[in-house]
Formats: sequence, C-alpha cells, structure tokens
Amino acid sequence: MSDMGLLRSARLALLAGGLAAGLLAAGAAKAQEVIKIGAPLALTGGLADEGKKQDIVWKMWVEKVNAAGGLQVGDKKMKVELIEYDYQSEGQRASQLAEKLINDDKVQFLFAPFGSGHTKIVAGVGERYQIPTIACVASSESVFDQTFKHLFGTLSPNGGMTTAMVKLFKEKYPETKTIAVLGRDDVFPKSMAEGIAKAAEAQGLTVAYKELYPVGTMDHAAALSSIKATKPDWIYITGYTQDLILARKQMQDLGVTAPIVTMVTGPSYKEFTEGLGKLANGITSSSWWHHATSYTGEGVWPTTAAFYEEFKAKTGGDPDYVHGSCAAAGEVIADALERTGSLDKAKLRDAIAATDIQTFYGPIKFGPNGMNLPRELPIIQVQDETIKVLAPAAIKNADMIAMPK
Amino acid sequence: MAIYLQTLVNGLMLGALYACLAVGFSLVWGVLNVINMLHGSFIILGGYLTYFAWHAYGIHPVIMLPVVAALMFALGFALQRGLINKVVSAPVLTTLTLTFGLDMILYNAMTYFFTATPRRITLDLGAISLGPITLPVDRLLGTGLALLLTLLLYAVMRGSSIGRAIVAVRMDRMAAELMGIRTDRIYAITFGIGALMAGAAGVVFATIFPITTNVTGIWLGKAFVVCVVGGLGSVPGALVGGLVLGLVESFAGHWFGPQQAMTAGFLLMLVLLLTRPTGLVGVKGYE
Amino acid sequence: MSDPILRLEGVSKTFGGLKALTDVSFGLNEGEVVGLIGPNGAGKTTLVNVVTGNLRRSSGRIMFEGEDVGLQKPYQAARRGLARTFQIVQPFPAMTVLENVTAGALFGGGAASVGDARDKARQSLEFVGLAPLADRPAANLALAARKRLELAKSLAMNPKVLMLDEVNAGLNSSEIDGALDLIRKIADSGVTVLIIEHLMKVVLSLSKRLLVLHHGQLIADGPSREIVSDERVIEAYLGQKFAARLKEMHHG
Amino acid sequence: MKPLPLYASLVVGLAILAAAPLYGDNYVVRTAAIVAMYGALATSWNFIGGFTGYPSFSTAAFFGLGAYVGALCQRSGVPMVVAWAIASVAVAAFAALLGGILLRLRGHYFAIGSIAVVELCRLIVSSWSSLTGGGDGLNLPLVQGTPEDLMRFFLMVMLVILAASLLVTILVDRSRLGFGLRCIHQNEDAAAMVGVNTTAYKVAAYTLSAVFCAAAGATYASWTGYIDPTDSFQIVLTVKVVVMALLGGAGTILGPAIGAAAFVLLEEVFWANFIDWNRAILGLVIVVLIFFLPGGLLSLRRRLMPGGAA
Repeated sequence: MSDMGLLRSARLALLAGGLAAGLLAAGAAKAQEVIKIGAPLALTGGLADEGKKQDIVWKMWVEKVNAAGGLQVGDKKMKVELIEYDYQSEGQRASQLAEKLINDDKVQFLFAPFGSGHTKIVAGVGERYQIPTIACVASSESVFDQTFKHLFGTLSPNGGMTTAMVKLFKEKYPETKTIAVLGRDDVFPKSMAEGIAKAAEAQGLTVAYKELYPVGTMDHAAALSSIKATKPDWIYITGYTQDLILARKQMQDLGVTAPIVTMVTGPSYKEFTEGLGKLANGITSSSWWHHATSYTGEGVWPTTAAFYEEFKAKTGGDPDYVHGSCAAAGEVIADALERTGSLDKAKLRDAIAATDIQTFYGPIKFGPNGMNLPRELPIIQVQDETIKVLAPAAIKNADMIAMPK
Repeated sequence: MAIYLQTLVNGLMLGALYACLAVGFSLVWGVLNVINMLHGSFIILGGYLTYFAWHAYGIHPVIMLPVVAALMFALGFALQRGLINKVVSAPVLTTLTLTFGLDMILYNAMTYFFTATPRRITLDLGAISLGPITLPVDRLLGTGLALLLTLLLYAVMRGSSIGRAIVAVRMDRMAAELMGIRTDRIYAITFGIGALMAGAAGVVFATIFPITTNVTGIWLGKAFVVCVVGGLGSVPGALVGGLVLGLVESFAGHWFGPQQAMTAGFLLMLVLLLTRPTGLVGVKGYE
Repeated sequence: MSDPILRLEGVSKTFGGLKALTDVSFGLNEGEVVGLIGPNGAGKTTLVNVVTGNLRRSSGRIMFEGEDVGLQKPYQAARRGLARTFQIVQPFPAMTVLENVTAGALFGGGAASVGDARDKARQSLEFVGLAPLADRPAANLALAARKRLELAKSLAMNPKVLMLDEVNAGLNSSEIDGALDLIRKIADSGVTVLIIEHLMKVVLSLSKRLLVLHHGQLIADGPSREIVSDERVIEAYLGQKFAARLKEMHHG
Repeated sequence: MKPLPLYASLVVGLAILAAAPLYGDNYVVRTAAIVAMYGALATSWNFIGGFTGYPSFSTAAFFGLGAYVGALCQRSGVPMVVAWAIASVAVAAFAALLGGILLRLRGHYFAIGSIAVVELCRLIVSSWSSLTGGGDGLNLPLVQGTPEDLMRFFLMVMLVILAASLLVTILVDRSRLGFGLRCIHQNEDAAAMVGVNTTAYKVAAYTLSAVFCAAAGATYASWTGYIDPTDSFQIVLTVKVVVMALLGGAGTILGPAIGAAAFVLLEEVFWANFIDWNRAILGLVIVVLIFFLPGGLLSLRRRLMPGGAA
C-alpha cells in the first residue's frame, strides 16, 4: 500500500540537504566588532502593543548611543547593534529566537520580552548560555526565584506596590473596611491580586470577595454582580488592558462602584484611558515609574525631562513605565561595559550584578535575586482623563479623589 | 433573590449577544457543511469598520450597521465564489484548513493596519434600574438589535425565495439542483449572509466589548459552543444555544466563580455533543 | 433433522412507536436456500439488519448455532459467519478489488496474516469471476461487477449463513442470469443462503422454501409452490381488490 | 510495497537530523530538534487523521498533558526519563478512555469535540492551581550541562521519539490494524460488516496518536524548564500539526514527517525575512497548498511522472 520509490528517497534527501544548507548559511557567524544586544519581541499577536513599546525605546536608545560614537569599552568606543525578532507572542517561539540570537547573531546581551511568563522562558535560555539577560517588564518575584545568575530586572518587586497602596488609601479614607479583588489568572496579574489581598488583611481590611478569572474571559457580569452584593469599600481588579476596559465598562453598566476603584496596571497605559474616556476618571493604580518624576543620572538622557521631551517629540505621546524601564535597561549594559572595559562574559555578568547607578528612570541596583531594589513606587489616579501622581510625596501632583458616582 | 434575578438577566442579555454572533457561523456550517474559521475575524473586522467610522468621522454605529452589513456580504460572497467553492465538497479537514489559512491572512492584515490595541466606542448610555435589577442601556439595545437581526434572518429564511432555496439546498443538495436551484449561487449567498451576520454582530459588539484582534479566537470558540448546544444550521438553534450558554456561564460564574464559567460552557457542549449531537433544538430541516 | 443454524424467536423491532417487525419467528437449516419476499417497506432489510446487529432487536431471541446473538455488534456477526450484502453496495472505493476482498478474508474470515488473507481473496475472486479485475480500484467497477465484488467479499469471510439483500436490483436480465448461477454455486458449496428479493421469478428459481413478510409480520413460511398461491400472500402483493378479482377469475 | 527505499530514505532523513551538531551550531541543532518534535507530532496525528480519516484536533491536549504530567512527576522527584515514560503511559490511558467516548462522533462533530478537549484541558489545568500552579505555570529543574551537550541530548531524545513513531507507523501500516484503519477511513459501516471491530481499532489509533505527543510534550517541558497553560494547550499548535501532515501527505508513512520539516523550514524563512507579514504568508502557503497540492508533497511525484508511480 505504501508507495515508496527511489524518487521519494531522493526528494527526502534533497529536502534534508536543503535544510542543512539553509541552516548552515544562516548560521555563518559575522565578525565581532560591535556590541550586540538581542531582543525576542512580541511584534505581532496578543502582546504586540507592549512589544512595540519596547521596540520604540530600544531603537531610540541605540540611535542616540551610536550618534554619540558608541559605548565606551576600555579605551575605544564601540557601536551598538540591536537585533530583534518577532516571537508572535508564543512562548515556544520566544525561547527558540533567544537561542538563535545567541548562536547565530552572537549577541552578548539579551533583553527579555514583555510579561513574567515569557521573561522566564527567555531567561532560562540566557542562563544556560551564561548570557546576561535584562528584564525590563517583569516584576513578579516568582520570575527571579529560580536562582538564575544571569537574569536582572529593572522593575522593583511588585510586593512593594501593595503595602504602600493600602496604607495610603487607609490614610485618605479611614472608613475603608472591605476590599473585593478580581484577578486575571496569569503570572503578574495573579500575583498582584494575591499580594493586595494579603496586604489588605495584614492592615486590618476584610477581603469580601477574591476570585481569579481565566485568560480569555469576555464577560465579567457574574463576578461583578457578586462583588456588588458584598458592597465593598474598595474594588481592586487586575488584568491586561482589554480585560480592564471591559471590566470598567461593565461596572458602569451594572452600577457596581465603590469609593475606591483600583485597576492594575490599567492607567499606566495610555490605551486604557483612551479606550475608556471619562469612564477612566477616578481609577487608581500603581506603576513602577512616571514621567512626572525628576531623576537625574548618567546615560544618554541625563534627566527624566530630557527623556520625556525626546520621547514626546518622537512619538507624540507620553511614555509609560514600559518605555522608561526598557530604556533604562540599556544604561545597565552601558555602565557595565564601561566598568569592565572588555567583552569578557563572566566579568560583564559580575559587573552587572554590582550595578549601582542613577538614571533618568531612577536608581538601579540589583538585589541578590537580580531584581532592582525596592523603592517608593508611584501611586497614580486618572483625573480629568489625565494621569495624576498621588504618591510618593516628592512627585505628587494631585490629591486623591473619590470615584465619581 | 435580587442577585439571582440579576444573574438571570445578565445571562439572557449575554446569551442574546452569543446568539447573534453564532447565527451566521451556524448557517454556513449547516448549509455548506463548512466550518468557517474566519468567523471570529469577520466579527472583529465589522467592529473595526464601525469603530473607525465613528472615531474618524463621527458616524453613529446604527448608521454603520447597513454599510458594514453590505460590505461584509460582498466580502463573504466573493471569498466563497472565488476560493472556498472550489473545495466546498471536500472533506472537513480541507475546508477547515483552507478557512484557517485565510483567517491567518485576514488576522495578520488587521493586526498590521489596526494594531492589537483594544478599541471601544464610548457611547456609554447609562443604565436603567428596575427594582433591584440593573439593565445597561447599550447592552439592552445590543440585545434587542441582536434579537432583531436574528429574527430578521429567520423571516428571510422562511419568507423569501432565496431563503427557501437555501433551506432546500441544506436539506438535499441533489434534489435542489434537480429543481433548478443554482447551488453555487446559493452557497455564495449563504456564505455572504454568514459574513454579513458576523459583521453586524461586530457593529453591536463594538459598543459593548473591546475590539481587538486578540479576541477573534474567543468569539470563534463561543460560536462553536453555541452551535453544538443549540443545533446546527438553524436560527432557532442558534438562539436557544446562545441563551443557554449565556445562562450557564452567568450562573456558573455566580456559583463557582469566574474561573469555572468558561469550563462549564465547554463541558455543557461536550456532554451535549455526546448525548444529543443534533443539539437542544434538534430539527432536521432548516426553518 | 438437526437444529436450525439460525433461528429467530418472537423477534420484534420498533422505531419510536412504529412497529417495523412484529413477533417474527423462523429457522434456517444448514445448507438450505430460502427466499424472503414481501412488498416494499415490509421490513425485509430491517430483518437482516437486526440479525447482523446493525440494529438492535427490541425483543425476542436470535439464536445462531445455539447461541443467543441478539446483542452482537456487526463485526461480531461477521466473525461468527453471518455475512450479508447490502442493497446499495458498500465497497472501499479507493482500494483495489483485491484489497476489498482481502479485508473480508482478514477480518471476517479470520486469516492469520495479511498475506494469507490475500491468497484467500484471490480464490474468492476466481470463484466469482472477478480475478481479471483484481487490481482495479473498486470505485471504477460497473454495477454488476460491484455486486460480484460484494459477493466475493462475503465469501472470503467464510460465511455459514449468507444474506443477500437484493443482489439483483438494477441488473439487466443477462446479468441477473449470471448472478443466479453464482448464487447456485455458492449454495452448492454448502453455505446457508437467505435471499431477499421482491422479484418473485428470481426467488422461485433458487429456493424451495419461502418466507413472506408483510407489515413487519411473517405471514407465510413454507414450500415455494404453495406459498405463491396463498391468498394472503397474493393479497399482500397485489392488494385486496386485485386478489379478489384474481380469485373470481380462478373460480369463474 | 518496496521496503528498501523506504528504509533508506528514513535512515538518511534521521541521519541528517542527527548529524546536525556536526555541520551546524546550536541554533541549527535546535531547529533540527524542533523538526524532529513536529515530525513526531505529525506522525502521531497520522494514525487517527491519516490512516483512520478522523479529523482529530486533540494534538495540543496530548502535548500539554504530557508536559504537565512529566513536570509534576519531575517536581516530585521522579528522574527525568522515568517522568517522560510515566507521562506517555498516563496520557495514552487518558486518550484511550477519551477515545471510547469521543469516537462515537463522526466528521465535523468529532472535529469539534476534539478541539473542545484542548480548550477544556487548558481551563481545567489553569483553574486547578493547587496542583498545576494555575496561570503561574510550573518550573522544572534545569537540566545541568553545557548548552551544546544539552541541545544534542534533547535533539537525540526528540529523534528517538520521531524514530519510534515512524517505526510504529511502519508496523501498523503492514499489520491487520493498519488495514482495518484504512477500511474505516474508506467506509466505516462496510468495515464493520467485514468484521473490523471499528470501536477498538479507532480507540487504538487515537491512543497511538496520543502517546508520542505526550512523550514529546514531557521532553519539551524538561527542555524549556517552564510551562504554563496558555503555551501548553495551543489551538494553533493543533492546527499547525494537521497542516504539516496534509502538506506532506496524510495517510502515507513519511509524508507527515516530511511535511513537518518543510513547514518548520518555511516558517524559519518567513520569520527571518518578513517580520510584519509572516503569518499572512504562512496562511497563503496553506491556501495555495489546498488548491494546488491537495495530496501533499509526496503526490508531486505522481504528478510529475504520470504512470511512473508504483
């Protein structure tokens, strides 16, 4: 029944030979005269928006560095080359491309993609090859508890976001007694939901409702109706922008509200406020960085304002924490190269671990697990469809208001 | 008690939207015997057209409804005529893979031109309170519109000569051909109507749900479940299937938490698939 | 006389409220050739389906070689030696004629290996006269040859009882003659044959015993010559008016 | 049947993949391992989809369950290779049970049922956080060794799985089982009438289609060191594997594996050269394939040499 023939064998051989030849050609190494940074990015698929943010600022950074002649390595300046591949928001693909970047393109550094899950995957590859991997959009401690020696994160631990927020809100609204938590069942949103419930309980609040919803949920009516029945003083919802837009809209529809409504990380993204319009007003959130801060430091952008101006000029919009954190990731590499003065892998790794710098994004100094040290993170609120900073005091530009009825 | 009433109403409103999104898919599956993997993207395309018309030119979604419907019908008709019809009698795998391939192209094009940023039409019409129950006005309108469209399709199926021809082709292609019905044309019209209904659902959805290419797969999945639950290829089937799914998700979400809501829907579908493959409304003919 | 090889005892089959078979009882003796006749819709094919397990009987017993096989699946019937052909032929269209018959020998006929089954299949093809077409795809055969293929397939299964459901439908008269010769040859080899037909002429030329099914009931069972002059049978076939007129003619 | 060229092409194909470390760097080796993995998945699917003609879309369910069972075993201290074996056996048992229920459906209904299984598995794994970690996913112990050694190791493991699946395919093709499955493919009722125990045969094919997927899934989990529900139970993976098998030629012995190799290579090329449009190009390839090469790559020979086929 099987119709086998010589021709078939020949065809197979040809195919396999083609495979071999194609890969060989692709695998040919280029001469090493520039600093190469590899970035598997989600330029298409579900995380495309986030991936494109990383793409914009990295390109901005590289352009600026190269315009200034490159990065200082020992006594010479070396240009930087950023090599990006689209992993289409698929984890399997992300690890494959990380490997390609290391093996084919011979990158010396990796930038991890958006999100804690995919960061884990790429970091695993970096660890295996001992390539330093800078993660700029992963804040769940579970990502950094793998005892990876080559993974460093520019975001502070998200644990720092919850306690301070509960404290601030209790101060402003002492009558706050109960909280309802609804979280997306995904690494970061889940850990934020768990974290806030724990922090709230620790400070004497009652958790009236706490549930997770699975990825792909397109209707929150049931959960929101249940939340409404518990009449909480504070509603805390985590998820991606599209989840949060839907949840906010349905809250409005079903008349679900509370004096405090927090959505993480919704208002950190301009897509959130754009999508919701005036419905966004009053929503509070946490972020890792806000352009209202005024940090100064080394690197291509000496101040937060400098970064903000240039970003605004380039894109017409405001940068959010993804932009800030990712741009700062470049400075970590620049600093380490300057201090090491060579391209030695092990030395570079140790130099990064010893990073202690000031940047437009704020201080960067890695803890034992590779995460940026905790600092006071901004608590923000949407007022009149723009983002206001409620805390920390140094950059505060508005007082907290109650949710409009 | 109030919470149950609210859960019931939530479920019914959601269910009507589900019915609206699934009816075109069901029709194509029933008449052409083709599982149209493009359906989710058709819905989102309808949503995008509505969004951009509203956002850029301030055109109200209600005005866009007939425009989107016409455009989507033309697209569906052309796709069926030009491509799908050539393999329409091939096994499931072939037609399914073909529409999957076409979906990859459409999906890619939409992500390229519109990006994955979630869009929303902020009509925000408020809510009506009926005693303890809250009825969001735009969802209510959406529900009404969904029901209206579905019933309109039902009327077309029963009352018009094209509708009767479609029913005839669905029941027995050979006999229909002998009666002088040009099945190719009927197939293309049916596929066009399927796309039209998807686009119309997209118009309704654009005022209620975020419109983004990320959710095409989710809506396609819902269409599957609705069809299997209600029964293939019939308007009443889609209506019953949609309402049942809406209610099941709503009550499962209330009782077992949101994590189990979708699981309950899929379980229901699997159980029905095995025990009553013709669906709850197990009519043989298309009426 | 020994026990019948196949015996039905009070077999009924209902679809919903509709009675397709009511209390049917009869036996087939080994080596016998029996005809089963009745007008369209009398329940002949249902009867065969019930015996081979394609349909489950609603009540009654079906005894094959002393064993109650009322709950068997079609494949078990085939392996036991209860073979059948279909009114509408059911080949494996993309396989060759030889492969079609090999399937019968391999699964129903209990051949030890695919190779053995193929040898057996060649014999069957020889027997029905299809050997020259062995390597043709089954889908390319003309109707008469396809009917022969069905026979060859059934024969390859080493049947003890062979039920032929309208094997002659759609054939022209010379083709029918050929088919009849073949059935005679099969019967001569010792296989018990039940022929389902509505052409009286065909049945009479083959079988000495006839069963008559009408509205799902067995209304007659006996020697062919007697059965054809039975009033109830004529009534069943021609309707009451014609039967009465026929009677008048005979008497007048 | 001409077994010799078949064996020859099989051995040559496997050898070229196995020799990847000799002519390529780690990325090439990795691609070879991915080819082997998808080859095994497509070859597995061939049992139910190609031989039996049942449009199964359960591949991702078996792959994901294999990954999870393997990961859970490894986390509770079971040695890696043993964990893979346990995963394969457990998922095979699951497939046999599931097949008993699901295979009563035919055509579209079976297709839907088998897709629903993938989605249900994802939802259940995702909500059963106490066992599976839910949306957080699971970390596996990182395998020790240099990247080169590891890559070679996993390439070899994937090749073993591929070779095993091909070997079983050859055995099945020549056996009573394979014959029976082809009969079912052509006409299920007629198959039952000639004595094929259709239910048992279909369940056997479904189970075979699961076992190698589970092995590949468990291996993949150990390889990446981290799994989560969304990436483990992907509808895209399921459909991709079917397209690969169709591309090479469903129901043939080597077709699915060849299709997998061609598909993975095409993907590489498109990804490397057309960042914005790679998905659309892949879609276009599928469409073109359906229209111009409905019998798969292996049917090219028959087309090029009319009458030359044997």
